[in-house]
Amino acid sequence: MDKKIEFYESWCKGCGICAAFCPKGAITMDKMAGKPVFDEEKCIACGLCELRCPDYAVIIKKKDKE
Amino acid sequence: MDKKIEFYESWCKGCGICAAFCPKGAITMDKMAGKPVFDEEKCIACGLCELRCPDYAVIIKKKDKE
Amino acid sequence: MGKKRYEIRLSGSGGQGMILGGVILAEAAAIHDGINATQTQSYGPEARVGASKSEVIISDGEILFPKTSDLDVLLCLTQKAAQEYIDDLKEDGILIIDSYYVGNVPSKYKNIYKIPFSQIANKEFNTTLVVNIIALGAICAATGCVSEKALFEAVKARVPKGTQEINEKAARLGIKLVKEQK
Amino acid sequence: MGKKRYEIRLSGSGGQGMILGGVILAEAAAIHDGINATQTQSYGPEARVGASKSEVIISDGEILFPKTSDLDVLLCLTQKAAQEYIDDLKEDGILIIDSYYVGNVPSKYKNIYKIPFSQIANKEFNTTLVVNIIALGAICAATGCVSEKALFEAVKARVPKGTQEINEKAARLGIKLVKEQK
Amino acid sequence: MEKNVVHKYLRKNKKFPHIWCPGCGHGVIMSSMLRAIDKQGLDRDDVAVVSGIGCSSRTPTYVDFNTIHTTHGRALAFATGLKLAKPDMTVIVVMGDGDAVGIGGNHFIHAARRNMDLKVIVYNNNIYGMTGGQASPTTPSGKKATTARYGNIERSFDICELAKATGAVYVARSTSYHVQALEKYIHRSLSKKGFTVVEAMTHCPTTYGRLNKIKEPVAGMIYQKDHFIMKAAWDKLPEEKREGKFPMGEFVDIEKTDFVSKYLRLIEANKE
Amino acid sequence: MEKNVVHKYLRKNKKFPHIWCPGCGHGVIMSSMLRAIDKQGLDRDDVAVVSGIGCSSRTPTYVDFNTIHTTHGRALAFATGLKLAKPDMTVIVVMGDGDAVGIGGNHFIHAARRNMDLKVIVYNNNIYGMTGGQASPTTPSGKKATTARYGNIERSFDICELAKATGAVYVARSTSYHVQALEKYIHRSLSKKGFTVVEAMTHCPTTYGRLNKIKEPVAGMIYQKDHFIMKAAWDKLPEEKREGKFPMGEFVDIEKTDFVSKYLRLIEANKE
Amino acid sequence: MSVELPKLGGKFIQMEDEIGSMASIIGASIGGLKSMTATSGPGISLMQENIGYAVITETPCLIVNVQRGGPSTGLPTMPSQGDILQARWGTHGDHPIITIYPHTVPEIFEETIRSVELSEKYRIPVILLLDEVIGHMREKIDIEKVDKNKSFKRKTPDVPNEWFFPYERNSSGVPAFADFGEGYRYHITGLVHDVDGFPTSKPDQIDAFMKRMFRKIDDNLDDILDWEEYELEDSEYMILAAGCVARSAKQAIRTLRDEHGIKIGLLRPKTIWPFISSVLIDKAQDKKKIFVPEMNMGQLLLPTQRFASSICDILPFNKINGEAIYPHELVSFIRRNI
Amino acid sequence: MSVELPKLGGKFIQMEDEIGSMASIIGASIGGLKSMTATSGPGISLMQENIGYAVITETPCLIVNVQRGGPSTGLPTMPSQGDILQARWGTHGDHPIITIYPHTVPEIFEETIRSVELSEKYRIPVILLLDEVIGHMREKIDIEKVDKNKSFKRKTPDVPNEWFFPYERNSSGVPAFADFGEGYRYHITGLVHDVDGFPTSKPDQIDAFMKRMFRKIDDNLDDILDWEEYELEDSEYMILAAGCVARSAKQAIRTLRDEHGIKIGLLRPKTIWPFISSVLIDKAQDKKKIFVPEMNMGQLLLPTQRFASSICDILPFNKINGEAIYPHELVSFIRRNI
Ligand SMILES: Cc1ncc(C[n+]2csc(CCOP(=O)(O)OP(=O)(O)O)c2C)c(N)n1
Ligand SMILES: Cc1ncc(C[n+]2csc(CCOP(=O)(O)OP(=O)(O)O)c2C)c(N)n1
Ligand code: SF4
Ligand code: SF4
Ligand code: SF4
Ligand code: SF4
Ligand code: SF4
Ligand code: SF4
Ligand SMILES: [Mg+2]
Ligand SMILES: [Mg+2]
Repeated sequence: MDKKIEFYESWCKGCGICAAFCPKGAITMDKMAGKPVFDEEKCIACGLCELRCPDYAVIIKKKDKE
Repeated sequence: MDKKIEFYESWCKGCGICAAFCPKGAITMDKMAGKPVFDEEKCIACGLCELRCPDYAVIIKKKDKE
Repeated sequence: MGKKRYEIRLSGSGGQGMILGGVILAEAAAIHDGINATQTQSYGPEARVGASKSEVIISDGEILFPKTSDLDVLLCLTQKAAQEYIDDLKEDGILIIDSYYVGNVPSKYKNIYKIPFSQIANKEFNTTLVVNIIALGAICAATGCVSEKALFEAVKARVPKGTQEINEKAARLGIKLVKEQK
Repeated sequence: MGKKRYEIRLSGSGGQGMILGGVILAEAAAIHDGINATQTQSYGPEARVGASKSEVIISDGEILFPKTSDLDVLLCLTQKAAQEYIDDLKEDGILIIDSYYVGNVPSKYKNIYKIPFSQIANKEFNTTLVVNIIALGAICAATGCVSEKALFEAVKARVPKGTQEINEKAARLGIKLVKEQK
Repeated sequence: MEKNVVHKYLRKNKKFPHIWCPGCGHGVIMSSMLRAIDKQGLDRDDVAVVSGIGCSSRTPTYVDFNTIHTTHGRALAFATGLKLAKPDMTVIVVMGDGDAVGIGGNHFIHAARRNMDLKVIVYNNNIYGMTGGQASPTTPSGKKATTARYGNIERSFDICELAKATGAVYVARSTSYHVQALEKYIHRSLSKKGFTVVEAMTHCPTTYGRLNKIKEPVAGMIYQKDHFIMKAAWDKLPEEKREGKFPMGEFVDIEKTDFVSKYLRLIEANKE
Repeated sequence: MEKNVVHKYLRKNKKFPHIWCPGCGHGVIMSSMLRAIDKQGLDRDDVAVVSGIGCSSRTPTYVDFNTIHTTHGRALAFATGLKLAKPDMTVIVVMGDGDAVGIGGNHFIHAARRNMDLKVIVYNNNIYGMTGGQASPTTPSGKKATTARYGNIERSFDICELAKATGAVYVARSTSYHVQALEKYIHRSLSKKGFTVVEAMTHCPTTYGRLNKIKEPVAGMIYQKDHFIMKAAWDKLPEEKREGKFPMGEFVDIEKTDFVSKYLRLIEANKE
Repeated sequence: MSVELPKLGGKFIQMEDEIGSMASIIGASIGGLKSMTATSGPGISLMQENIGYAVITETPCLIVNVQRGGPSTGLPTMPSQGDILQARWGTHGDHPIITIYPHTVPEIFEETIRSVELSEKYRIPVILLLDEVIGHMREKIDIEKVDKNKSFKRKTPDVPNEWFFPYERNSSGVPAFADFGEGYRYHITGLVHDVDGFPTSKPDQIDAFMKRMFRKIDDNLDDILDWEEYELEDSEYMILAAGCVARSAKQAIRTLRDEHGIKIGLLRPKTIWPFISSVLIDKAQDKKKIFVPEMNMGQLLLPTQRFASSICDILPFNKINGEAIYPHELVSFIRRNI
Repeated sequence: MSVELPKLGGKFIQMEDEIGSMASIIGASIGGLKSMTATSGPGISLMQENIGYAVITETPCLIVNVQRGGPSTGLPTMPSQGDILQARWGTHGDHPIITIYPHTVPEIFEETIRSVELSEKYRIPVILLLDEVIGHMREKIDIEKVDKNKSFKRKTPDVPNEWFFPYERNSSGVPAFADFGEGYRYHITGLVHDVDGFPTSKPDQIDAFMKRMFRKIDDNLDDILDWEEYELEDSEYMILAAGCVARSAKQAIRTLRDEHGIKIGLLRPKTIWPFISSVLIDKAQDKKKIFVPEMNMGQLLLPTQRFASSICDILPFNKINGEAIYPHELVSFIRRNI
């Protein structure tokens, strides 16, 4: 699926919620930086990380929809 | 039945409740004076007038109980 | 009227319409006679059981202090009211009492009208509801503090529709009763 | 100490234990060294996200004004804290920074201790929880505002049971690190 | 010796008759309370009667216990402090409907939630009596009040439901007409530990009655007789027949540890 | 153009990230609300967001509507006045649990009773978050708070039950974990007229979490995932298995005329 | 109100308590309506928190307080002037406020209109303080004399949304008020805020905000203050009194002048807060003594002493027994003390 | 408190709001306990109604108010002295009250004890007013210095039940307090009451009650008032300040004396209500100027002007930007103005 993951690092507070609940394990937390790292390959654009991010720092765009 | 009806006129405000709910019709209201008049004969000492008087102006004593 | 300031108190028991009476009297003066008047009354829970009173001050000048202190006229419809308030009446003031309920009054008062208002009301109108209006007629006649015309108009404006005629009659009766005693 | 009034601010991010650090420092002075000290901190929601600070004033005289105005010592564990607070430090004041996080500092300050507190804490103790205690050691050694003995006692009295030994070690390490730079 | 149980508990240094209007149901509720207290056999030194402000709240003035006439709506909060100070005292809280669930609604639901061991008696006349007849939260929809001249457009609270929903351990309703049941429920509540509520429906000839054409005290009581139905019968009543009728009886009677008992245990466990 | 619906409604003149702690559930609730508003297709000039005081009550600052940050516990009373003045405005009231049913409990039950057309969203973190963790009326028994260090000895309120008992026309509960259901319920409430309540359970790592050993945001959400059960399943659950679990879903969904509509009719009928 | 308002399309609601009443009139004002509430005694204490909210958010509204005697439940329906200083200082935190104190029923009518006007004009809650004596009295109002065409609309923004600052610092000190729903989506908060309406903790912004809040009142005293001078022209002595006590004072002055030849007059503040300090200072100059009769233990006395004690002697006359002050009491007190 | 009180057998309860907190401490006090509550900002406004109840029922209790900036929500956790006059006048109806204002942490400790003592002794609520600066500060307390054996029991009745008048007019002006449950079954009400505790509307009884309520405080100013004089002996100038501003003032005085040779001292009321008027009048006599620095727009200034404006010049220094007053600001203000 064609998708785009937008991540606004300066809004992210590194809580780890996106990573914990990604159904595909497409997000891992960079321990040192305290920020998520997205694996575009694994991501299925379900949008759950966007929905649950308390800081609106992730946007998942499905390209096919546009 | 031996009984005694005590009535404290100065506490009575003449509301008519005692008379209205006496099961034996033993109480009538004196219209001019605005106070109840008790008919000892009819009274069965059920005590309801005492229970319902909002001004504690009636006491029914059953003599046999004393 | 010949007086600048006239202090009137109507007193009786709760339910005798003393407050409405005061309002009508004040309106007769202020609206219909075009002079000045104030009306006050006591409030609070105590007002419900004990004596009820209503005070009216009428003046052709400005009314400064709005409470009564030396009554020119006192109306008492019950003994309780008489006991409570009689001391506030000036020695040369006018006392109007319901002679059926009010017994003794201090002998110093000379201008007394004794009228059995409730009994008359019951007899003439078959209701005590108009006692206050008869009393207003009496006050009007006894004092001249408001004109008869103003009183009738004020009564008409305040009493429930349909009772205007009987109330005007009641007022007229009050006037007559006083004139008879004058 | 040679100074009557000594103003110290500990700053870092929320969760780095700046407040506890301030309390320990103040208690070291007031209880264990027997001189005077006050400790204040900022509260409010803002304190939770932004920079967190704690202020201690130590004096062998009476402490009158209890807020800092001219800092004698400033500890900064984050760049954000440094940015926010550095201007409050006197020109001849002592600046202690976490050299891993805090980059540039104004050149006018000459008395600077640069220590990578978090990294050292991680390396030596395998936790960053003791960063504040290492920093207290550093402040103690850099300024002499409290005695080493008082500091150890104050640390022991405040940290959770079972962690007293490791915290004393942390304090000693802080002292050592500064002495090496002196 | 006093002539009857009610006279026994009336204050000797107060002038009677009391201040309530002729035929006001409040007097009936007060005597029911006194008989219940007598039946429970409490030492009057160990009884406090706490009220808010309103006609109903004149009760404490007349009864020979430790009495407090507090501020409007806050009786339960005062009573909470008193109960904490005197865990063994029986603290009865009498309130009007406005007092209890109007301005005082928050204290009501929280005292219930906490299960404070307070014995609440709500004198419910469906109106603000003392201040001349403003609508209260229990004024039925459509009924009149000085602040609802066109008929009340608000839904009204069922105090018993509210008490039940928020945690009371005993909830019952009776009326000034059903005076024997009233006495029984109050007595029952006095014998329970925890937050108890007896809703005593009372007729108010002067304000509610005057505004809603039930002017005579007797008419008020007849209304109660005709419109209040025992819970058992009520439960069987088909929905369409319930209109205009109200259930009475005991609605809740459960056991739960009260706040102060829990607190005393906490003290016991942590005392130094 | 904004990147997504949430960003679309964020205030451009406010600095982000917001003030809430890292991982705080409040941010999730706010975005659910924004998506629901968007779905409902409201003109943002016709939307007001009114709050009390607390962490949750910081919401109005961030969203691009007509917003009011009122006093602690009083949001519903302010909103009531606003709604009377602007009957056509959608007035959303966001409150913390302390705000809504602690200090503000009386306004809550009365707004429900009156059926004021207000859309309530309670951010329930089971504690006073902003002031550092005092117990709230929803802190579960036994759990810790700064004012309940030995474990809370009070019973806690079920906000949905309270809303139901006092007259709300729509009542639902979801969590910051169950974010899709949350959005759905808020949307549903926006499309109803009358007093609606959505209780949004939110995890608070900083105070409730720290005191009750659920320090990590992720742990807070896992707790929600494990402990909240859809109503249908809950209803089938035997009593003994309910311990420690909570129902979520839609609890009330009824039709009743709201206060302002009734009032407008009253004006129509009596206008001179 | 509940009877009349619906007829005029107005709205009346009886809230669950006075806290809610105060909150709801603020909410209604934000929605663009003129709004008011009324209470007596305890209710006014409950309103204090939200009165402060109206002050800091600069939301116009009117609060009527018919004073009763005593603290707490006190003496319901008995007269007193116990809430004069509470009207000024009742809410926490330093703040300005306007309080108006009429002394006759027709004046209540006029001053209610003026109060609403001041409230809207300066975006500040106005307290209309009444005496029970007058609150429970009927008196003649010459409705013809009232200018019915007088109407005052609050100043609303005249710039597009994007350029609107809800708490701008303009020359008048009073920012325009955007009613909700008019397209200006802004934020209102009880926290100290900057010109954009958002909370601030920056000392210079706080200072600017707080100072403006005071300045908008201080700069407009000419418009806000009002008072009556009665027989003051040739007076050697002055009474300072407000509300119904001023009526007793006038009556007393009549007696003192007419029967005792004492040259005495009355200064009666109609606006009591802010206080008419400069008027007092001016009028006090040629007086021998100032008498301050009050139905309390001395409240208007305080600003009178503050501003005039270095000018002349000030004598309080206090009565707190639940009765009005009778003119004859004042007459004899004044005769004894000159 | 919630942690420590159970250990000592004391009771702590978190009420649903500040109205309830205030009510419950009164209830607890009636039950015989020493009781207190604490708040900051809005909470104190909510407590006002029941503070009045404590005054009129003469129930001892302690209210701690840590002031914050601004009216309403204002500036949480930022310092201000905005509630000084509210402490005096916050509740409706004329009334006396005691307010204590310490300036260091150890003094808070001592003054809390004194406040409770005064409250019990005079049967009056006492407000302990604190500055945020000091409320959120740690400072050394020499606990050894505190007299732990000092204990104060309220005066309880020493007559049998039948002869007990809960509000008797005795020579001290303070009637004995019968804790509930001790056999004195009496009535407590927020209505004005006579000696027997029952409501009255008789003018002479009202008058006697109200006057006694004021008299019990006025007659005991020697015991109630407390203040500190700092470097006042030889001073030509005087600062009048309370709370943490007094600490800035002391620091400023050090600088002014040591570096600029200005003879200046400080008068610091510890009891702020009732005001230390006679002390001020006395100390003001030989001063050239009095400076009144405050973190508000002028509140202590008012009584200062009232009592001393005919004696010497009074200069306010006001700061309301959420910051403390720095000593150097005072130094330069004073140097500019002498
Ligand atoms: C804070 C406050 N608000 C309002 C009042 C005025 N007030 C006195 S009694 C009352 C209502 C009484 O109604 P309710 O509690 O139902 O008692 P009732 O008189 O009907 O028995 C009100 C509003 C008050 N005393 N205090
Ligand atoms: C009248 C009043 N009392 C107390 C406070 C202090 N206060 C601010 S927020 C808050 C509690 C907030 O808890 P909650 O409503 O649950 O919101 P949360 O912060 O948890 O989201 C309190 C007690 C206040 N601002 N006003
Ligand atoms: S959920 Fe949001 S804030 Fe949290 S780590 Fe992921 S992107 Fe960052
Ligand atoms: S969109 Fe879904 S799959 Fe992709 S990263 Fe987010 S949660 Fe994982
Ligand atoms: S019920 Fe009592 S008060 Fe009423 S008429 Fe009978 S005796 Fe009198
Ligand atoms: S006791 Fe019974 S029967 Fe006798 S008068 Fe009373 S009510 Fe009637
Ligand atoms: S007003 Fe009603 S409730 Fe009050 S005393 Fe009169 S009848 Fe009873
Ligand atoms: S304290 Fe709790 S509720 Fe408040 S912002 Fe932090 S995590 Fe969220
Ligand atoms: Mg009622
Ligand atoms: Mg919360």
